[in-house]
Amino acid sequence: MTAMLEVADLGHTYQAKDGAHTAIADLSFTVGAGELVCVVGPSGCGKSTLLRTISGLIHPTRGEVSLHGDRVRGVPEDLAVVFQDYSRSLFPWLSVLKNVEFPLRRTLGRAERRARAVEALEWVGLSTAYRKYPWQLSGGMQQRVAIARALAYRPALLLMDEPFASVDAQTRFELEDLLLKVRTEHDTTVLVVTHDIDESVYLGDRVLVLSTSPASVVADLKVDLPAQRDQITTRESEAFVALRAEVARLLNVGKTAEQVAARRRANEAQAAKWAEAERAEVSRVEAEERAAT
Amino acid sequence: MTAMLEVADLGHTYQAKDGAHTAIADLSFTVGAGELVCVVGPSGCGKSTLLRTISGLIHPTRGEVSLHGDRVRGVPEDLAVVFQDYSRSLFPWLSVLKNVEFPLRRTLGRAERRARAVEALEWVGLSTAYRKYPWQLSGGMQQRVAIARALAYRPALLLMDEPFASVDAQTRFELEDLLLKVRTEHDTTVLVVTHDIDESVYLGDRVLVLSTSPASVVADLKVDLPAQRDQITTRESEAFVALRAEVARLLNVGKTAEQVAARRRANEAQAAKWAEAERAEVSRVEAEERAAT
Amino acid sequence: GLLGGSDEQQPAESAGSGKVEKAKIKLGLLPILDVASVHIAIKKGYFQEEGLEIEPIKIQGGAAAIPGLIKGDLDISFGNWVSFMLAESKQGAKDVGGLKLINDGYQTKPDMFLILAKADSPVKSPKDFEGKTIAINTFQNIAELTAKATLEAADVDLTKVNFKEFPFPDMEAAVQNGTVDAAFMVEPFISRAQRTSGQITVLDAASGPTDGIPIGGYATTGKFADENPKTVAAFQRAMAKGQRDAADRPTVEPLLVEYAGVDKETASLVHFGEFPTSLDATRLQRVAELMRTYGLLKEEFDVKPMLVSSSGS
Amino acid sequence: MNRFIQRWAVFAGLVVVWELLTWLADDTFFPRPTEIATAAHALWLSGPVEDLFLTETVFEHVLPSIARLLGGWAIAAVIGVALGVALGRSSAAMQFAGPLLTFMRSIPPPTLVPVFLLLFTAGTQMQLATIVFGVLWPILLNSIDGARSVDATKFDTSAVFRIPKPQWVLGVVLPAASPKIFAGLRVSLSLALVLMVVSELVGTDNGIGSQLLLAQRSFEFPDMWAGIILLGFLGYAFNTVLLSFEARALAWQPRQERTPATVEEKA
Amino acid sequence: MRALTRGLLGVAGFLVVWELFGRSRLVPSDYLPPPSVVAVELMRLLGDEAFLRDVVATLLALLITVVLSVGIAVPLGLVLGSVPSVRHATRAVVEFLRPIPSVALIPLAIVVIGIGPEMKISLAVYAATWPILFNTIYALDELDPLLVETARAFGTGRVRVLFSVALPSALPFVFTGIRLAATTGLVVLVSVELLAGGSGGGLGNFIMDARSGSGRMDLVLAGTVVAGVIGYLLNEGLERAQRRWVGWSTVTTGGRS
Ligand SMILES: Nc1ncnc2c1ncn2[C@@H]1O[C@H](COP(=O)(O)OP(=O)(O)OP(=O)(O)O)[C@@H](O)[C@H]1O
Ligand SMILES: Nc1ncnc2c1ncn2[C@@H]1O[C@H](COP(=O)(O)OP(=O)(O)OP(=O)(O)O)[C@@H](O)[C@H]1O
Ligand SMILES: [Mg+2]
Ligand SMILES: [Mg+2]
Repeated sequence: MTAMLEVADLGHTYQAKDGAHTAIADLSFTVGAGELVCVVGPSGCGKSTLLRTISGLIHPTRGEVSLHGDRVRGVPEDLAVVFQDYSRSLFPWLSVLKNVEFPLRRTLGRAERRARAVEALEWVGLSTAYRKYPWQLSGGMQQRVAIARALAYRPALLLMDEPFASVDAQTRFELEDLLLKVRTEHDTTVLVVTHDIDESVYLGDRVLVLSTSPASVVADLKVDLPAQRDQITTRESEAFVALRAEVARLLNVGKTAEQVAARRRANEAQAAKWAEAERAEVSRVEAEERAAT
Repeated sequence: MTAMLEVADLGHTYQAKDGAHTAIADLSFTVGAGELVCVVGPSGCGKSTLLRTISGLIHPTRGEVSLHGDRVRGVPEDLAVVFQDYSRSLFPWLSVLKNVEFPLRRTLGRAERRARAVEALEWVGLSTAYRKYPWQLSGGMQQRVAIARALAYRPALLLMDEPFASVDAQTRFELEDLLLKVRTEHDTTVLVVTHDIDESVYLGDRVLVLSTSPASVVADLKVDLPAQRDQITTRESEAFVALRAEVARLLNVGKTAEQVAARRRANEAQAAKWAEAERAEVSRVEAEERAAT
Repeated sequence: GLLGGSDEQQPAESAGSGKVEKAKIKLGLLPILDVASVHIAIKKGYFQEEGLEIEPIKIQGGAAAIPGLIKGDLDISFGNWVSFMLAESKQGAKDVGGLKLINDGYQTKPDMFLILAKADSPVKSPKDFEGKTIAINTFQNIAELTAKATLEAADVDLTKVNFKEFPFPDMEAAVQNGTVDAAFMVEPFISRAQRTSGQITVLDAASGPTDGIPIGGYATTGKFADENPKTVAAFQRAMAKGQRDAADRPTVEPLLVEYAGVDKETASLVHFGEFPTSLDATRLQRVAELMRTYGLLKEEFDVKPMLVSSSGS
Repeated sequence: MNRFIQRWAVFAGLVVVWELLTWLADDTFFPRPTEIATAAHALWLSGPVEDLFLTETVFEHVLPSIARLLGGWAIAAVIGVALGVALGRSSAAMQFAGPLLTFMRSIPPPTLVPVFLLLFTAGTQMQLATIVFGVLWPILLNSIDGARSVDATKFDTSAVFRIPKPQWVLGVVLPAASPKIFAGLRVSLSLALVLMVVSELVGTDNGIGSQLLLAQRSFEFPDMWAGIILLGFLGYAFNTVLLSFEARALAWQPRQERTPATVEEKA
Repeated sequence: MRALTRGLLGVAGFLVVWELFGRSRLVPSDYLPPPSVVAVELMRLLGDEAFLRDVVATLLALLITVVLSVGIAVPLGLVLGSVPSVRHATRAVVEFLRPIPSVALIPLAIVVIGIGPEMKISLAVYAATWPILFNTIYALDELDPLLVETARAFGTGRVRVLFSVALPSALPFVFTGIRLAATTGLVVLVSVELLAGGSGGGLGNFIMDARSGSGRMDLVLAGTVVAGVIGYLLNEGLERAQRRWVGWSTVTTGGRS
């Protein structure tokens, strides 16, 4: 596979009145064409910032991002993004269907646009909500509209920021499989930010583990699972279980032994308290019952 | 335990220009004082609507909600909500600290307010972001601010709508434990909407499984796990595994056998395609390598 | 059209169209008594006899008259002498050959410019004005000039008198509710103030030094006068007849009701001024002198070059 | 510094063009900027040293006008924001008062002079009334709009935490509406200058506006233009002050880094 | 319907106060005739052709004013609101121009434009442009950056972002500006008609005649009421258009309390 996306020595510092904040320290990695890479990392470490720099929405303060060997300056062609804050990224004045059609207006005729949008909405299970407005949808439905919009656009590079955070487990599985299907069919390169370790292993060709803020690459794991995956068999496979344990371990790398120990102590103290509370509760209830009879 | 919250024959229909939409069909359940109940259900089934009716923000079109035996008409006293749309529920003109302090101004003096807010922010791991504004935070950090605000308020009834959707796995565990700790210490009654089946079992005294839209109660499972829970041992226990399988099964109840079969067929077709694609890719790469050497 | 703008249409060929350069005259008029003569002349066909067709254009206040003339939207306009002379002294119309005065229009008679006070006002005589406030329609115009001249003649210290600007229609109320102590009014406001509020006269500002002072008349631009000498002459001839007829009260009174919207009762009470039939430089020079005295003109001003006297009548 | 040059370069350029045009046209109604500057200097800045070179006219006409204008604007701001927030948050109040307010909004202040004469004493009181009546509307309408457009989730959040009314209004509605309120305040501040002139049409003997009109009637066009320039200058100055307040009050708004213009290919 | 009755109640309340005030001995009824008197006069005027011509003249001028000022201010606002450098460069000029009182410029306007309806329309457009312009600029400032980022990420060009993201999102507030501009325009039109006259005719002219000729306050107030009604109807029409086109804005925002 050829390198489609190359991130080299990337760093970004947000300027604020009360001092700068470095969100990304030093990131380097490449993504091959057609690859699906999952990015995991602690909350606030700089994942969304990374996606923003790749999509050219902010200019990194250090290093560079290249697509097909060209340095990214503005927003590259053929890119789609599912933003973490999906509800704010939908246009409130457009119906669901129009929202999905929106990015297609530039390139496609009316009929084709409509067909694509309808198809994408069907994929995400929203065939009945075409005419509704975003504010008439539940959180999960809004998120699926955002996903449908990105898929209908058929981008060469698809960036997704926690795309399945607000949908239920069942739907999530379906959407994961959908994503896998779509990217194979259209040979899309995909970068998915996720918090779900299982998901990162299930979806990814590779998993990129980031450190706590400011983000740097802790590990770049190759997922050695067969390309055709299945929610049940894949997740039960030994390789899968081993990988997910590895990712979980890597995510804790930043933590010191002390922190882990402290947590364990706190848990034990907690447990003692709960036990006591439980005992108290039991005797209270017993007393009540005795009083009642 | 006495019934703190009682939902009886609840139904809600949203009126829209192009026809009404029934979000909740017929819900009845009770929550005892100090109980922690998790609500799971498919995306768009009406969970957020349920929380809205309980918090008195919308008047259900049918049935009623009672707190301590009194019918809920307006917003009840001593209630806190973590909204699903956390980023919109933060006040952009207030710093993080002020956001957390905001609901406390009514009841507490300046010093105590500050102490409470600082404590709550520490709980959620945001001790360094006091002075920042919400838009300077990552998605997960914003969500934690919303959680901190609700916890600092020390409500008698706490409603949470997918409160941990945007934080990483590790933080999520910590927040789950935090929630358990806080509710024990302050004897808070908690209702958590979640999409994570594991989480619902881990957190809940009971798990309420809702059907697809319009929502009705499919099952009301008692979680028979010891009150003191631990991320590792609890999740590994047999009872836990059995319960989560049960919840997963119940969530699929709505689906017909046909739907499930269809999915399986699609998966198989997909697998065949992928295999082919993989083969093609392999031979392409081999060809390339041959050409290179 | 519906917007109310002037419809540009060629004037109908009228009897004497061979004689005048421009048959259709856009004439700026104020909705006040001073222009009664024009309405008489139109009504009686004096303009038509001269081959002129008058398109009256209603302007409010003097503000529009001179700019209207300069822009050419008005061919001839009524206006007060003070404004015309001020504009000329400041060379306001130099691009269009200056302003030319072609017809006298209106001139004071006793009881026309009155300073009125409330019936029960402590102001009884001109001397009482010291330390008091008088409403006046516009500063630095004929009203202020005549008021000052007559007050001075009555031995009043002008530095102790305040003037405030009020439009004529609001003066009665302003006097009545004590906002000002007295007001300089003209007809028909005088008659109405006397009739409805019983306000009383303290001073006649058109007496003594200002008796028979010219108020206003008709002007055009030098350019128009040069290009249309016959038209101007024809206009002057028609106006002369109108002015003459305007002296006849029964002719004028019903017209007031018609074009100025004055009610019949007030119309029967108003005091008319003089409608002079000839343009006289000496008389107009009095206005210039007054302006000079009270600082409106910085240097000597000779009105004679402004006049286009009627050639053959 | 760069911005400063950027801002004033265009301005200076226009003044130069104006000078050239008026020099070519040589029209009494449109004097050259240099003549205007001379007139302005004579009118206002040729006073004695102990008064900072300000002339009598400044104390007699300019300062009282400014006081009235700021007073009127401040009154309108208080009424407009208070009423606007109330009407914006209460649909019943809006239904009762809406048509009446629209009706009043459409009434030209000059036609109300007789009515004002009955209600207020002429002079300062009436002028204030005229200014308030004229500049109230942009503030009121924008405040209504701002108060109405508080995001639904923020409304729900406040309701859930049972935020008391005063805190809700001051702590949520006002901040949320403040960008729109500021838009109204800025429109109405320069409108206040216009209405200051209008208010000096009737019942006055002093003020920038009455001086301006007097100059106009006496064909002292350089003086009149000097008056207009003074209004422009005052407008600019007040606006700058208001903007600095605004910058502080709206400091919480996400920084410009991500607004439409900057999200652009620099290529 | 309920909104309508409430609105009528509000107006009725105002009329009652006015009637009582007018009938009280506090003021001479000549100065402030009560609404009952004005209403009678108004009914008579509605049958008067000359009056109706005046009303139509003002109404047409107003419509032209609104269309022109929207046409000028919205594009200008989009440019100024989205290109900070242009905004900086023009700020001094704009802030200098805004406080110029159109009513005081009537003579200059006549010299340049003439005495016809064009003059009053120009002055009205000048005054009506500012509220739309400023509301457009401020609405763009408030635009959610994420919406723009979304559109940009999908390769939407700058111009299209302006027209299909920034403009729709700003539209509700722009509409408020237009409503404001409509009444401002009306006020300036009537004022200019009143102060300058000219060949335009119009409601202001009618009011001035009623005032100066016979001091008929009842006619003046009847004319004023008509101005108010014109303003109300125009506002109502605009509000209806607003509800229709940007109805989404009222539902994404918080309920009433
Ligand atoms: N506009 C901004 N100005 C200043 N700091 C910012 C801004 N946006 C983000 N940050 C900071 O940059 C860091 C990284 O933010 P980012 O949104 O990239 O995190 P993230 O990895 O996406 O986290 P999460 O998983 O919680 O969404 C955070 O500490 C945040 O506070
Ligand atoms: N304001 C509204 N107007 C009309 N319909 C609405 C409105 N809000 C929600 N709905 C509809 O009601 C149903 C339930 O919505 P709700 O937000 O309660 O779902 P949810 O269970 O919270 O889903 P999710 O898990 O995706 O957040 C959805 O089908 C949605 O389309
Ligand atoms: Mg993020
Ligand atoms: Mg929801």
